[in-house]
Amino acid sequence: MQFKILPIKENRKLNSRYFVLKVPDKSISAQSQPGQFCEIKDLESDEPLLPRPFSIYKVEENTISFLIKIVGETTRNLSQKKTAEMISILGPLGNGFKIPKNKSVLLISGGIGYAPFPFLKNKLQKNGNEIQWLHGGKDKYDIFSYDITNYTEDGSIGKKGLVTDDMPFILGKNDIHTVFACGPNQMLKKVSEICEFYKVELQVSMETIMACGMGVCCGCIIKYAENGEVIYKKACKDGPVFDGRKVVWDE
Amino acid sequence: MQFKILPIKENRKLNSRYFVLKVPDKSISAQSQPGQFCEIKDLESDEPLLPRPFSIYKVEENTISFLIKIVGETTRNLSQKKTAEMISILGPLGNGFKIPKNKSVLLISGGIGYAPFPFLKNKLQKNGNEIQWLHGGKDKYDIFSYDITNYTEDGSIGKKGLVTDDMPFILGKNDIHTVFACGPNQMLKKVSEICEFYKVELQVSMETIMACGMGVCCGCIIKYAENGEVIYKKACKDGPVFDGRKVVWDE
Amino acid sequence: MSNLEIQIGGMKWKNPVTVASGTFGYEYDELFDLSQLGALVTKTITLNPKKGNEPCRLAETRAGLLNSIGLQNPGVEEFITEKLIKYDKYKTNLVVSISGSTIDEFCQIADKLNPYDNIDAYEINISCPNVEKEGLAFGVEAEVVRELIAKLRATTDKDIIVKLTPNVTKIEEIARAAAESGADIISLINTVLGLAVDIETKASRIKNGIAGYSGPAIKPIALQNVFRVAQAVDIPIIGMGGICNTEDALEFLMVGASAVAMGTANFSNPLITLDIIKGLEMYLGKNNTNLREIIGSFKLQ
Amino acid sequence: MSNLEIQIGGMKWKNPVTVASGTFGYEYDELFDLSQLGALVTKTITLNPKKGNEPCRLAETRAGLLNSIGLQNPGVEEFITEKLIKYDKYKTNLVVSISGSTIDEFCQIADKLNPYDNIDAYEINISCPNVEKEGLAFGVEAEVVRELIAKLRATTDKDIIVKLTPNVTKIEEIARAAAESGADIISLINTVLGLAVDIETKASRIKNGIAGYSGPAIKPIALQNVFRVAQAVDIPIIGMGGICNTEDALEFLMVGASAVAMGTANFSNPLITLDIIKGLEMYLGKNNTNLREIIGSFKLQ
Ligand SMILES: Cc1cc2nc3c(=O)[nH]c(=O)nc-3n(C[C@H](O)[C@H](O)[C@H](O)COP(=O)(O)OP(=O)(O)OC[C@H]3O[C@@H](n4cnc5c(N)ncnc54)[C@H](O)[C@@H]3O)c2cc1C
Ligand SMILES: Cc1cc2nc3c(=O)[nH]c(=O)nc-3n(C[C@H](O)[C@H](O)[C@H](O)COP(=O)(O)OP(=O)(O)OC[C@H]3O[C@@H](n4cnc5c(N)ncnc54)[C@H](O)[C@@H]3O)c2cc1C
Ligand SMILES: Cc1cc2nc3c(=O)[nH]c(=O)nc-3n(C[C@H](O)[C@H](O)[C@H](O)COP(=O)(O)O)c2cc1C
Ligand SMILES: Cc1cc2nc3c(=O)[nH]c(=O)nc-3n(C[C@H](O)[C@H](O)[C@H](O)COP(=O)(O)O)c2cc1C
Ligand code: FES
Ligand code: FES
Repeated sequence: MQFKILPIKENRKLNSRYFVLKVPDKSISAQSQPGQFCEIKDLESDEPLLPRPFSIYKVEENTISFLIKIVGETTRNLSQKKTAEMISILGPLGNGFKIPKNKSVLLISGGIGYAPFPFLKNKLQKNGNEIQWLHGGKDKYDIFSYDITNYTEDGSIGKKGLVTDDMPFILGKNDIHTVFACGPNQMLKKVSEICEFYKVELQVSMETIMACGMGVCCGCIIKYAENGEVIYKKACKDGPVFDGRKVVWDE
Repeated sequence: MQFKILPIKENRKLNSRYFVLKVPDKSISAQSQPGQFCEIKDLESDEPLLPRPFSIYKVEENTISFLIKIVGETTRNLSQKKTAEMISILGPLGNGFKIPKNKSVLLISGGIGYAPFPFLKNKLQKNGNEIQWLHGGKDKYDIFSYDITNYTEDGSIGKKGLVTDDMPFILGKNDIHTVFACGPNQMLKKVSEICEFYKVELQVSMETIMACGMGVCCGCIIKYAENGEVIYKKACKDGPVFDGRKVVWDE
Repeated sequence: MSNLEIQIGGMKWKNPVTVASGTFGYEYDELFDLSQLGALVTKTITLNPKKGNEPCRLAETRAGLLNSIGLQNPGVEEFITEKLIKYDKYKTNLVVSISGSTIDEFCQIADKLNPYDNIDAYEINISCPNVEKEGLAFGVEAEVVRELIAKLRATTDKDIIVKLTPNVTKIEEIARAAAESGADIISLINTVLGLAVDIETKASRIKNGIAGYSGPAIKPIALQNVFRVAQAVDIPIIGMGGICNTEDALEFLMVGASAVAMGTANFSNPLITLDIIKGLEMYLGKNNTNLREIIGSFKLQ
Repeated sequence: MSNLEIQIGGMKWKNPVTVASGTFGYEYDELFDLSQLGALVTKTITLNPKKGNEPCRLAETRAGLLNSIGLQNPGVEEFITEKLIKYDKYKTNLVVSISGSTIDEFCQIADKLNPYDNIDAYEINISCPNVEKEGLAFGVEAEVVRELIAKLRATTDKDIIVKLTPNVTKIEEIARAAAESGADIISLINTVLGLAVDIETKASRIKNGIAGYSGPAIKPIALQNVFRVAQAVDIPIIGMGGICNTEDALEFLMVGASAVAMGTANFSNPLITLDIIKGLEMYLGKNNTNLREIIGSFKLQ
């Protein structure tokens, strides 16, 4: 884990909703695993006070990048950052995905849940896994790649429907060892029900509001069922990747 | 008095310290007198909370403008405003200068104290007054015009010294009816002592921290001596122009 | 158009939006028709004229404002002869804020104001942190509040609004004392005690020392206090403290305020009260609801 | 280089900079050598393990943070076996923050920790707003504080730091009770009670309801309280509440704190403590002064 103040190397707008922030880095990347994240703070504005967690999207030679959705103040500010403006980065944080070897795996992403998967896919491939990837969104603006199976609610691209629609079929037909999922809680809950039914391992990446990002403040709790008891896990340290079948999905 | 949300028409940088902000306006200008001011707020940032008072610098056809010195957060933000960005303006506020007729008058300005005087000079001329104007600053960056007598502390432009250095001489030699002064408190205090000695009328424009700008909150008090008693005057409503010989100059 | 009308104490307000004492006056008349507000609240008036505190009286801090005006006002006599008449033309409720340093002073002021029918209510400012001995307001003790409000109640039929300070351990006790002794309405919060240091001069940025803290920074504190008071008493509440926009106002209504007041926000935007009236109207329309459903709709857990 | 060393209670600190309980742990070790701090303060430990409150536990507001962690901690036994040893390697003072819901609980914890020599002081957290009955901390009553500290004093020679809540009418009384009953040091402020409403769900943004408010928004409140306590007692003070930079730290030292602690600011910048140590050094050098001249140099008027 490192804390660095780095200049923006590239800020690429994908559409009105998403952008990719790239910063020069070797050392954080070198330590990073898919599913880990960094806490990023815009150094030009005092507010918000807290840095914000973003999954590591891509690790390339000499750079690390983040795929970001504009939802509030920090993400709006970051979307307007220009090359050479400074941000702070704390990371890598969290546990990251466990990578199986030579298995069939299924990736399910919804919206910005796409972010940690390119890095994950890379590692999965290196470990000889066979990968299917379903991605879903509201509309075409939520679609990032044509090389995967896309679903949109409005049918503007890919199949019309939810990313979970075909999951039972796929899990029923194929010998999937692990499902990896990232996206809105509702989607994750649905995915976990399906995986529970088909008794397939599930690794989900969870989102919560965080402060320290390193397991100190106990602010980022996820409810988790273990041995018939609900316990609290720290999303930033015990997670953000959890066994999706044990996460307690409140309404 | 009006409250308006207006786009920047022009933001002209004079040097690293000063800029002129111009907005389209007819109605505030139409009501304005020299020495009056407006409260301006940058609408793009929540902070500072309070708008800031700025003297009316120039009233031209269809525009009103402000000469601003960068000293803190608001002035820094305003200095970076681009054409068409919005600010709010409340004004005109305050009493303004009393304009004599067909007299000899002396203008003394220090640094940003220059701001209210171009508008004042205009009105003074229209009323047949004969005007001498001494302006002082730390260095050449505090100098705005070569048509007046300039003093700089470092001698980089004009006479080396303080703007008050030659005042006794001028007041002793000439039949000055009124002195108008605007600048740092130390300068105003000195000016008031000289005017007191020569028994010349003195109108000073005072600066204080303000909130409402319209006489409501009682936040902007100036200490004033009247009938042997120290009373409190509201800089925003009773001022900002006061009889400089009655202002109580705390250290 | 949604109906924003509320009944609060003995008054009918055309909307639940008013102003915080000391931050608003008829001077705003030049900018808009003050009759549009649910009520007008005057700056606090005392028995005798008050010169107020030495300047500097204001200091801005992050998301907040410190002030120590020291209740500068012309005293009740001049208020009656010079100011009261200026409020006559507004077709809305008039609340006169009053303060004293003894119970008797409060009663004397009320006695002088009672004959004026255009006054609908008194706001009893027992919370200004700047003038009472030890810097603490005398509104920090429930028993004193009880005695004060009972005495005032006996002098007047006008609505009595008791304005509470947040600078106490158990605000519920003060609120209950006010309600039980005859207050019609509670308003809160007054400013929070605060201090800012000028590290150059090693002195307070406010000449008088400790000051009153207001603005967005105190909003969570205000909401917390309004909620607790709403749980403790049955009389209506006017909520304030850092309200800057319609969403803020809704938070206060939800935790139990029947009306809201803007203070510091008037300085940032002198039309903020109108903006919030419009905002509330739009919110109610859009959500197809009414004020009664909103007020107190917050559930703690 | 300026000498930042201070004597505080029975401890020597290499500089007057520490961390606020609950916001910092040995996890920061990965980022810098924690031995550089004047002292380390642990998260609050209770007798038995505490699961803490239901999420959501955090909500950011303008210039502030609301939290309701609910003192989640493994309990004193596990703290001793698992955590205490991790602090061994740091060449600085170790302060263990402890809390209980009865006086006896506090004493039991101290009894268990007393044998460990690497603990230099206890910080007695009587101010956490989240766990005590009625939402009020039991540190709001001077008599209870007096009894608690007297009992604890009898059990230990380690320094006793009493951490005060600002959510009281007269903080001086609590501070005096602590000092008179044997506290060596006072620390303040703990969080201010606050609430934020999610207007969509009409529920608290923090699941547990009323929460603790920290960050820059509370700085004027903290300064005001530190100043008042510094006037009331002679024992040293550790000041905290919204400190974000060297200037903020200087404000606290000037109003009478002998040392400062950063809480929420650690989240914005995990190296903030080092930045402030460097900043203080530079300030003292530049102004050719020393800590003794700065501490308490503020004049109220
Ligand atoms: C481990 C982790 C990895 C993440 N990875 C990415 C990523 O790769 N790309 C990306 O765009 N976003 C990611 N997020 C979500 C991202 O952190 C939030 O979108 C961001 O914090 C919003 O900040 P803001 O200031 O723009 O919005 P705010 O104004 O703070 O919030 C806007 C809305 O988002 C909600 N929100 C705020 N913070 C979070 C949070 N941490 N988790 C969930 N909801 C939140 C708020 O409640 C509010 O409704 C991740 C979150 C976590 C915990
Ligand atoms: C009637 C009046 C007319 C003015 N006319 C002009 C003008 O034409 N051009 C111009 O550049 N400035 C003018 N000023 C001063 C201007 O208002 C301040 O420079 C401005 O408020 C600083 O805001 P800021 O946020 O940039 O700085 P801040 O960060 O608020 O303050 C920076 C420094 O300036 C001091 N300061 C803040 N506000 C004031 C104030 N109102 N008066 C004096 N000192 C203050 C602060 O104490 C601090 O030391 C005028 C002030 C008044 C009262
Ligand atoms: C400049 C100023 C003057 C004030 N004067 C008074 C007053 O005279 N009487 C009073 O009861 N409250 C007074 N207050 C407190 C406000 O009425 C209000 O309770 C407080 O500011 C919190 O609201 P806000 O955050 O919206 O400003 C004053 C506040 C400010 C900022
Ligand atoms: C997330 C969080 C957890 C905290 N936990 C504790 C705690 O366990 N014990 C305690 O005494 N104070 C706790 N506090 C209070 C801080 O120690 C500190 O008193 C307060 O936050 C004010 O300082 P700040 O504004 O610098 O954060 C906590 C504060 C925060 C923000
Ligand atoms: S964010 Fe602090 S423990 Fe997870
Ligand atoms: S600024 Fe409010 S009275 Fe002058």
